[in-house]
Amino acid sequence: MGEKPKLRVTLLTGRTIEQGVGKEHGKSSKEYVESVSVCYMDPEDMKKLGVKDKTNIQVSTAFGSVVVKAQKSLRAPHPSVIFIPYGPWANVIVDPETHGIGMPSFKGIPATVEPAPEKPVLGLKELLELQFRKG
Amino acid sequence: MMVNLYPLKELKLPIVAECINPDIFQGKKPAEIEKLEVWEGNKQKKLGELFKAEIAETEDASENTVVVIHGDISRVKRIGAGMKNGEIIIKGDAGMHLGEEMKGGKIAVYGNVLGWAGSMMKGGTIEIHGNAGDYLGAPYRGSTEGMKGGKIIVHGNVGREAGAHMHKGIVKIYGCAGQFAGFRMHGGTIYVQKDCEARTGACMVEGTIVVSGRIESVMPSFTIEGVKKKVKIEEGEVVETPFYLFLGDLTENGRGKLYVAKDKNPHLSHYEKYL
Amino acid sequence: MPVVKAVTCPVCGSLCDDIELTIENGRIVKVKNGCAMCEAKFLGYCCEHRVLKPMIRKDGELVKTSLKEAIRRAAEILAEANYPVLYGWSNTSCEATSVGIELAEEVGGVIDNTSVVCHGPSILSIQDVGIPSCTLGQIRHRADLIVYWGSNPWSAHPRHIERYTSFSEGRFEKSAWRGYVTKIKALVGRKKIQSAIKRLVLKKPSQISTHLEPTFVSPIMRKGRKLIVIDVRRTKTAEMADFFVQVEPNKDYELLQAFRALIRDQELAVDKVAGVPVEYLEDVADAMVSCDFGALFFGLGLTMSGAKLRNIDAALSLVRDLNMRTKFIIMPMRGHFNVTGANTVSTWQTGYPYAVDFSLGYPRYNPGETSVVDVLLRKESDAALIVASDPVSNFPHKAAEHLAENPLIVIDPHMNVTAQMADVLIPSAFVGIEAAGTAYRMDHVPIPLKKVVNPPRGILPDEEILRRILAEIRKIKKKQEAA
Amino acid sequence: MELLIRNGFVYDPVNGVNGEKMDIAIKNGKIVEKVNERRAKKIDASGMVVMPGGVDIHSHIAGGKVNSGRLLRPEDHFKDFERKTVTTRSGVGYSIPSTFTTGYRYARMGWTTVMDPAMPPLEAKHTHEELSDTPIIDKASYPLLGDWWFVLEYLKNGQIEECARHVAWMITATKGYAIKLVNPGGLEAWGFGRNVNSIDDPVPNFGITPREIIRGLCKVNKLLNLPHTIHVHTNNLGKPGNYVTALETMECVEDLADGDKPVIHITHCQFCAFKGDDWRTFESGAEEIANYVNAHSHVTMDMGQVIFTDTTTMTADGPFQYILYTLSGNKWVNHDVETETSAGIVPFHYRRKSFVHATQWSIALELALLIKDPWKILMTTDHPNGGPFIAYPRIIAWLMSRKAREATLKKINPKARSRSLLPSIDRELSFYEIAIVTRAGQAKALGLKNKGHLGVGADADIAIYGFNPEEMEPSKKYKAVRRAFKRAAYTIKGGQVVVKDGEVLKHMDGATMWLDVQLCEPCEIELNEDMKRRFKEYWTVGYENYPVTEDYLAVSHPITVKADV
Repeated sequence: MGEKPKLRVTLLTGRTIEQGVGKEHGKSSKEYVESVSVCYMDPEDMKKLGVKDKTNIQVSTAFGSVVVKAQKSLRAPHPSVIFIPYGPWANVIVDPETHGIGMPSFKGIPATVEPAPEKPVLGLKELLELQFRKG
Repeated sequence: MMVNLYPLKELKLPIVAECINPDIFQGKKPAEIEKLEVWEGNKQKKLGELFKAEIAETEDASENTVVVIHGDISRVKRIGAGMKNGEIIIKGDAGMHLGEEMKGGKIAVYGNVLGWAGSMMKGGTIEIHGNAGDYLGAPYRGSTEGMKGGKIIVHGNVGREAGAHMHKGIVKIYGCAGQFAGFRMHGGTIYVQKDCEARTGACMVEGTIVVSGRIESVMPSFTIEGVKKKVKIEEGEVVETPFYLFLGDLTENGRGKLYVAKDKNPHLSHYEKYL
Repeated sequence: MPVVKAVTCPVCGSLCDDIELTIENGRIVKVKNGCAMCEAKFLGYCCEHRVLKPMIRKDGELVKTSLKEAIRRAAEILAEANYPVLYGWSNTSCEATSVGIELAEEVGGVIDNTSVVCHGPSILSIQDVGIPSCTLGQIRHRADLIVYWGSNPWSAHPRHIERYTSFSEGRFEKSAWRGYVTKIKALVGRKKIQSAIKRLVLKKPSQISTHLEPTFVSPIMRKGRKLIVIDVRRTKTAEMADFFVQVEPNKDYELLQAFRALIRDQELAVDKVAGVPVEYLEDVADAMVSCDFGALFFGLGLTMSGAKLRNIDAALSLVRDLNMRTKFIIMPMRGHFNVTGANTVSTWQTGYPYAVDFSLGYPRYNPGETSVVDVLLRKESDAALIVASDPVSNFPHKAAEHLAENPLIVIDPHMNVTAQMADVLIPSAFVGIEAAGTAYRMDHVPIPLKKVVNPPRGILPDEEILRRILAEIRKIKKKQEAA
Repeated sequence: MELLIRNGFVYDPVNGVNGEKMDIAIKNGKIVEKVNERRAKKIDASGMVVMPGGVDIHSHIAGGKVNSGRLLRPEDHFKDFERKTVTTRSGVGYSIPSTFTTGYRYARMGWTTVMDPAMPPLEAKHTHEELSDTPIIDKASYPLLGDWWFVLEYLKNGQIEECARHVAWMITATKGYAIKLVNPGGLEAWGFGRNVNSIDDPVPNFGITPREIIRGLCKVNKLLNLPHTIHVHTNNLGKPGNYVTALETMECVEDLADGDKPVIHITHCQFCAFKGDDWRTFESGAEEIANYVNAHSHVTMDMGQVIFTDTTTMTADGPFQYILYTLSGNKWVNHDVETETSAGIVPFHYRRKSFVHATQWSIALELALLIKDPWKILMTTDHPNGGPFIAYPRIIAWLMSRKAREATLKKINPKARSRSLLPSIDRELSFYEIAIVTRAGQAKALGLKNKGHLGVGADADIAIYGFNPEEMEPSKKYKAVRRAFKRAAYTIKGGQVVVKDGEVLKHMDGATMWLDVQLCEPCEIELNEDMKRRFKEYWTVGYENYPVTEDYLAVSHPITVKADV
């Protein structure tokens, strides 16, 4: 396990038009789920890690860890910067600290990425059940 | 006199209790103290519903009223707000707005405190033996009325914007400071013994910040002025080690002084070429 | 088939009010003039994820119930609470928010809207610095320099550029569309143009180029509009720009302060700021100083990272300082269609734009203390009402956890993630489609929202549901007082 | 509901009643000849002053600008709050109170009608939403029209009647009450960061001068038969030497006067009565202004009194607010509105010890006391620009008592004191004159037929103050005057007792008054077609979504006006 490649990156979360459109279809819709359980990466970074487009990766921060699908970024180059759309998957790993202003840190969080071919991307229901007692 | 306060239960809701103030307690009997009004969540309560008050007459007949609170009161806000005399000792963690607009007297906390401790302070001393939250000594939202006097000592770390808008007084931090220590400072002194996150002294106009540890970065809108052999923090406290002296913030035409220990900050050595 | 014109789109803060909807058998079948998100909303709002019956949690499961019962239960939860939070409000009408504030006052709760996790930091810095701004038409007519900083209108506000900025046609400034097309043509040829046009989600290109022939000749020499994009990634908006500045993540503050120093003609003692060579910054600063009318739009790229609110402090100060040299304005790119309205109503009724705490019987405000995420992180609340929002899928896990532990009332048209955690779920009508009301555009212009179709049977607008809950709470309180 | 107010000392200048002890009868919200004495609810007003409810011709209480001021300044109101009670909503106060608090605080002082003087037409809905949330008082708002592109273009082309039709449309579409001009021409210039410097300085890009705009809209106002005159915030406001501009502004419409009927209202005149070349040579121009006004009958004005306090300045005069920002270094909001107007906000602290501020304080009082006819000079603070409206009782005391003025004079900047004209003025206003400057004159200038008096048929808006003029001399007991006006013994609105002993008894909606300007019908249709065609070019909001519909008004009170075009 020790040899598994790991990349130190900066995590951004944010809006995408796919997420925006998916949201209007409803939060349980396939469109929405697929649009927010992904991680956009610089192709060079993917090469370094040895992950292919649409394969599973694990993203971890000081606040949690989540499995999402890697996706080649069309906005490269942005080495060592990864992007996950707003949503329940991103929330597992964002920094809740508000620094006394009410706003958690949704962007610019130190994170690590590693390939996770053996781990599944959880569906919405599973993800919520894992996190909350209700649902 | 000495007043001991013991929380009667684990406090979960936010509590506003500006009545916990030596000036108000002075000369009152426990039953009178317990009748003072506080808010627990959205319900008005008597202090006695949350705390048991006991008075221990002290030997020395000085007029000083000392309030000792035993236990975690991190949910209790505005303790000692506006106090002028006396002393508060908190044996546990304390809530937000501790000593807000304090004018005199002393507060000591043997634990951590949340945000806005010493906010808008004008006089007196606050000593925190644990960590302090964000906006230590800073003004209320939208206001530029920062610390106008007094002294805050923190033995642990502090959050963001410590000493923002400070005009006078001193803040000593023996741990690390978060971003924007001394933001828009107009006077007074901030001393950070350990490390500082970025943007220390941003938009400062006057005043002094001394960083003895590592500083993440110096703002591009500061210029280097020289290297000093030692820096005086206050009467009787001098740090004897070489410091870079930066002036800023240029964006505000400021002449604030930012001293950064040379040995701890080799990443700033490139500034020396400008000397 | 009836066509409804001048419909306001209830999606983003641009609040385009030129949408045409074709209605057939009480359903919207065609959307004209809208962007992809607008179409998705008007055509897809009535999908299978719609909640059609009020629900209550019994033995851990959500089960259907009557509206009356759901309202009674919701009122009980709020009336009993010692520190309830009432959150959401950005995707509903001002009228609903107004009732929400009355409700919060009645139950002594904390009322907060979604700006707390988007442009709340912007508001905090406006309270420190102020803000030189204007309405969007002013930019259309006059701006010859547009800057988008940490904001990607292509994704979040698709028609912003076309309606209000670079590609809009004004009295003193003409659209830069032609220049953009020429540039693309030179770069990549015809095929890419088509896709570029598609990407912009605009009207047909022919319509654009002939759109609005100028009826008056500008006495000002047209210098042509310039577009600058500053971001951590080369976004789609960045591809359209005349200048693109790629800033290192979390370093926007340094860059902004560097610009502030540069426009004061001060020398920087560094070669690079935030990864950008100073010479390049000097060029951009020059463009800012020498324009006739500049406009800086900023997004969550600034509010959420690094210096957070102080990024905005610096941006506001930069633009304020630029007014010593020329005309310059700045505007936050507000996300949800009525987040500005939620702030506006809250401000006129309570004095404060969000994070208002009524627990002491009067409005108190201190984000960081009275803001919903902090209240949840400190586990202070003991009940929650969520209206037209989905905090469980937007808040950090730790905050969402306490929300799910609270007795939770959700008013929403959809079975969103928060709704799945609800103890009381009351379905509502879509404001701007099935219910009328007022919304405020990102530049504070109030625009009416239309009711174009009927909601499903038995479904009420947020405003009405909230009124009923409020009435029920007052009844409960009267009973308690009598007892 | 019948109500009988007995035995008060009644001051009703419109009807010539000067402190006579008499009864006032009320039925169904109106003042009537008499009521059934047995059935009517009785209020014993013996030993008290009875006046019509206060009227405020110029007070920024609602709309985008006011609300930006609230948002800008949490530090202004966090210590001045009002708790929720069984009858009233909670809120915050100080210089820019929240809407509920605004209504209550006016009512507590016995004011019942307030005019918001600056409504950007594009954001008129916002103004009306706030007015509807301002309880108890009746209100109205003036759309800002002096820099509207339509006005500039039509006046440039000499098309007065076309201009009038469009102004009529706009007033009705925005549910407005009067034509407001702010730094005419200067606000359009501010769109590119410039200004105009005199009434003959051409407006960039439009080839028209402020003089032409002022004269043009004055003519339009007459063509439309509007109840109020044009309401003018002059060019060069807030700049030393600007009393000349104020004089020129009044002179430029002298020839348009109809007999004794005023044709122009110069608002917050203190701010445009500055003499001197710069801030060092700054001095009062009140005497020159007063001399002019005393010799002419076509002008009314209001004071714009400065109060020594921390307040929030806000006007549509964008360039002026920018200057105020550069002078003070305080935070600054600017908000330009496409094709129409602008706005600016700067917090400001007026200090007794400042030469300029103390002189400003003196100027407003000099104006009020040197202008002989109280019907021409009305009491305002230009809330919140000179200070919050809750300072009215202090101003009343200064006007009524030389002693009160001296007490303040003692505390102000010595240079300002030595130059002040106040020590040379003995005049002390009577309750009768106070009733004119605070209600009767205000209502008359506004053309509000049912307000500001207690004659039969008037709205039963009445204030009763606990001060006995038989027992006390207001000039000596000015502190008692202040107390009496601070908390009315009773405020009656529309025949209902809403305040007793300074406490609000009732949360009720007041009406929003607006002008339904009726043109010849064919013109109206043509106008609409024309407007539609040009709407897209000028604004970013569609024609259909622009007008304020009546449902934005909690209580709509249209006033029909028949125009001559």
